[in-house]
Amino acid sequence: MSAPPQTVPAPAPAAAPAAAGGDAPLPVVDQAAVPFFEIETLRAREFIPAAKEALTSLLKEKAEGNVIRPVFNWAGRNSLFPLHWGLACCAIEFAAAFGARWDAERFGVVPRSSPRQCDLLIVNGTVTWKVAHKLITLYEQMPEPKWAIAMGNCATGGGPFRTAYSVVPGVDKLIPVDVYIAGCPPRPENMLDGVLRLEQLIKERRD
Amino acid sequence: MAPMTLFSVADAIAAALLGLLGRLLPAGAAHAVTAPDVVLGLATVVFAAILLAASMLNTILLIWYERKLLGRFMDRRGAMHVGFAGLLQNFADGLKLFRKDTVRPREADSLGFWASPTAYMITSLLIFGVLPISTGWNDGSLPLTLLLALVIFSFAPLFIFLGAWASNNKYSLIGGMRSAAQMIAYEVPILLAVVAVVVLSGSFDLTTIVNEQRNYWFWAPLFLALIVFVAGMLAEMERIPFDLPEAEAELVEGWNTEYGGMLFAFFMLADYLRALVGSILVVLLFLGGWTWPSYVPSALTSFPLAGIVWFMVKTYLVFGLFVWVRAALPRVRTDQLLRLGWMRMVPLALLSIVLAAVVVAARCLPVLGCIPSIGG
Amino acid sequence: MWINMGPQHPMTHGLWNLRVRVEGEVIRDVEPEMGFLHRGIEKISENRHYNEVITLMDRCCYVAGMSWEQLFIQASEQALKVTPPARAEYLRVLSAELQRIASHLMWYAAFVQDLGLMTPFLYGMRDRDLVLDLFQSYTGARMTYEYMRVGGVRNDAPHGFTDQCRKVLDWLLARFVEYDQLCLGSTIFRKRCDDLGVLKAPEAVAYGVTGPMLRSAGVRRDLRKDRPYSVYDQVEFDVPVTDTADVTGRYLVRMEEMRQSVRICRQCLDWLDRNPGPVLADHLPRWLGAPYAPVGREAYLLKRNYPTGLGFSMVEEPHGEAGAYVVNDGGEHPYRVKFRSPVLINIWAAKRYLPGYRIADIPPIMGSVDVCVGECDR
Amino acid sequence: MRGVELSAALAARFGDKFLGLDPFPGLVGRVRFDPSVARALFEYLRDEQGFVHLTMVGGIDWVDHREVFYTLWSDRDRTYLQLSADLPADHPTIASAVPVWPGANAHEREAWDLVGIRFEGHPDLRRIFMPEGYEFHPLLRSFPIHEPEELEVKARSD
Repeated sequence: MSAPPQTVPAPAPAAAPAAAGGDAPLPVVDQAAVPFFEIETLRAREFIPAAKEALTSLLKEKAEGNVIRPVFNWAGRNSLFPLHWGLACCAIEFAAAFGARWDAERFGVVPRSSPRQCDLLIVNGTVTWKVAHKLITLYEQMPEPKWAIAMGNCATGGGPFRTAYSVVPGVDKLIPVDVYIAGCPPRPENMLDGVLRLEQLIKERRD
Repeated sequence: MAPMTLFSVADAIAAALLGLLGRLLPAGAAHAVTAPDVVLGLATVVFAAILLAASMLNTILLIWYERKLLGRFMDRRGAMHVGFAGLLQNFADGLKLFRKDTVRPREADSLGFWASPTAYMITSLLIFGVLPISTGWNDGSLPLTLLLALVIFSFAPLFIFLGAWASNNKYSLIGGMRSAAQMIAYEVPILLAVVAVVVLSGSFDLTTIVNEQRNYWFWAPLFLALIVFVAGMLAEMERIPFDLPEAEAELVEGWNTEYGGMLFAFFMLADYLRALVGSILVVLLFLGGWTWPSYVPSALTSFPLAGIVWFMVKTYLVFGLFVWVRAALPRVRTDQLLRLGWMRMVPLALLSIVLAAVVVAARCLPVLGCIPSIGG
Repeated sequence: MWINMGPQHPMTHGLWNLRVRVEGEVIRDVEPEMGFLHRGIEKISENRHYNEVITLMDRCCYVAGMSWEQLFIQASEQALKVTPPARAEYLRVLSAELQRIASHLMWYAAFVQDLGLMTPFLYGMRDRDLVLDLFQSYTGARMTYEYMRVGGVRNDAPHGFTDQCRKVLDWLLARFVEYDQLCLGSTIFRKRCDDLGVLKAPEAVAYGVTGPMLRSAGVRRDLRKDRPYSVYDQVEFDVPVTDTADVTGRYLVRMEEMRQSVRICRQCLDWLDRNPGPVLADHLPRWLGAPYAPVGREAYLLKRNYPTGLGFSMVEEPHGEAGAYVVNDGGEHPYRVKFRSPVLINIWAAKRYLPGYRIADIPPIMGSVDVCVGECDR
Repeated sequence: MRGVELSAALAARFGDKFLGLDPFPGLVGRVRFDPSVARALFEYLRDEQGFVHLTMVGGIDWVDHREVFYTLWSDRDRTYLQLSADLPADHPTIASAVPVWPGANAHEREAWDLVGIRFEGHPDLRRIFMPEGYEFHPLLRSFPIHEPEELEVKARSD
């Protein structure tokens, strides 16, 4: 196409037999060559995709990077709901972190019992092979975006039970883990520190 | 001068907006734009938007209020670090849930699964259209607002049960069945308690009911009805002594076990919307709405929007009572709950109707007229 | 309809699965499924030194670590023929009783949460933290202490510990009153818990149920009285018993046990104030404290003079009667260690005490059992 | 004292199937018996000697044979008694104690799971701790214990 079309171009002669067959091809418009302000010259069927593209490109470049992403990132990192699941010793300290002295709810960390409503799987204890597939199921039941914390030595690498025949030596063999917390068991403030480090990780995320 | 209602405010805003638009357009188009029908249509939209914004904002504030209050009851501090004193915590929760993936279990029924939270949310919001918050909130052109509010309020078990059934989860199903049984059982005492109020005030219109309370609030003569109504509302709102449908200990999350993301946020918000409606109804029916006792110095009552402020203070105090109950009481069992509803609450409500009738009769007899009559 | 309650369920307080067959909301049959936390502690113990097993004991029952340390240490001392000094025994009893208070507070928190009571859960956790602070002051850890040793305890209590301990005990006694007001004072609590989960004495004995569950059924059995180990015969306390055999009875028994534990602790503190002394036995087999087994000729010599024997110990643990059976064949590791877990048996009797009640009753009933899956699955 | 009486009573009742009563500090003693009389011995001890409570059941793998031991508690005498029987390693079978003490159910499932002792007459002898379909009895001496890295190295070299 040599020049920008000022009017609707007539169908090319070669296309006439096809038009008689009721299957007229749309006139081809090189949209890259059309200036934005000449949009009313296009037909209505082409207006919608053009406008959509213009809007999305505007949003993508300006709003998404500067507004939408930071806002949702802020929301996501400030309201991490862990799954209410106690595995072993660390579960007691996990519970203590929600007690009166440490009060994890200060940071918006509220345990939920249903994996569908959780963002965070805190593996607080020894994982055995018998419970491994249930752990994976729970992790998969959580909707995206989701994170996992391996709390304590057992979840990190088997801990004192790593030589046992029934223990998974490290939960990262089963699910992707974002933050590891050392300790046997970690103290509640240690666990909260892990959660805050995860928040930092989410903040620095670029995707 | 006609009382300024919320709708007249919306009308004025719509007219102003359209007038502005009309000035930009050619004359013929401006005439079309400022036609009364168009103004009325835009006014309705503006009205709905104001209501939506106000109710949602209040609900989110209510959740924050509950979290802080519960924290204090429990010797801790509640949300603190997101925003000033955790005020932005609920916004963060909401935005996060908005962004989250919404998973529908494979075996779940698609239509029911999506429709029920939406319908639950919509019906809960709809009630705010008929609740007067202050004098002249609506102008009395709708005479049966109380009835309408209660009817919309009682739609909920239908949608809860629909969602629970559609989830295809055993916990959800049991929770949904409990919810339906509980709400139906407590509809009756609530309505009977409301009948007592209606007998005393002689009207189904909430504005009239509040205006009838200018001289004395209804909680004094109708104390029994107040107890029945509050207990019934606790059951309808599914708050803690009666929160069996979402009993965390036995049914994981109750009927919203399978819901996550935005649909769960809808359920959660609608729950608190209903809690707000419940508190507002208690204030309207028994605590004198936007009126204040006569001994309150006029400095406290004469500032602009005093009615709304007083109303919200009362509402939040009533909701604080609900939170207190939540912090202090354990959960009852299904059969105990139903027995309480049918065997205790219904007779009490009936008794309160009789009491209301006695009060009305006493008002008619000048000899026994110890209670000041209404309207001189 | 079969319902799986677990392994991820708020009711379980750990990793186990309760399969329930219900008709409507009424329970017809239950089937506990265990083993999700089976960590092979008995097998690991066979490959460790006696003092290294203590590490596992803390993790075995993570809410009552001290009691399980005491259990294993007593069995090992019997197998190895070692006698600890008296001060160590008093410190052990003090630790075990403080542990009983901490464990019962943990139980209280979990139990009331099952009933929907939110506030007492936090109160229980808050007061438990005070007891854990005491532990921290002389063992250095909140939950996993590794405090007891074969032949005594690791270290003495620090200066000023007894006064601080008395203060905490006074505070706790005042709090117990509040707990009772929050629970027994509530009509809903009584309505929900009375005549719930009834397990009468003959069935309880037949099923081997022990601890507060058995005492709530009217059987006055407490190993601390019946078969006094350590220095329990030198302290005064009562064994609380009720005959209702229901959830309220278990609640009452546990609350009273906490008060009795405070009484025992005070007597131990008085004794500790009066009697300073060593806390570790002088004549220990040489390698007991060694991180690695001696090698070569020394090992052979030690082995020759080393006693063989069997050790058997039963301890009244917060959950019930825990037992340990240690076989010492003269090696540096125990040949076989077998533990008896009270919780496993108490859960197993659910087939008797759950059917007939409703789904809503499962959390309070199982809460009143006081489940600790760590010791149950080992 | 009690041990002497019990020893005499058991010898009179079970003859040469009763193999002796060893002293055990803190307990009545340790009764060794032939596994063929297990059921009769349990009933006798419960009904006539007052050992109403079964405390624990466990097994020991002595490589050449396996031992099964029971601990009983008597409410009457406030004391424990231990029973012990040797079973052949290739066919470790003994009568179940569940009909006598219902509480033995979980104990015996545990002993079957971990040590591989088969209890005849047990209503539901399945694994309790290890998952269904697990092939080994982990507390046998022939079951090795590894560092996880060793296993990985081994798997890689295989």
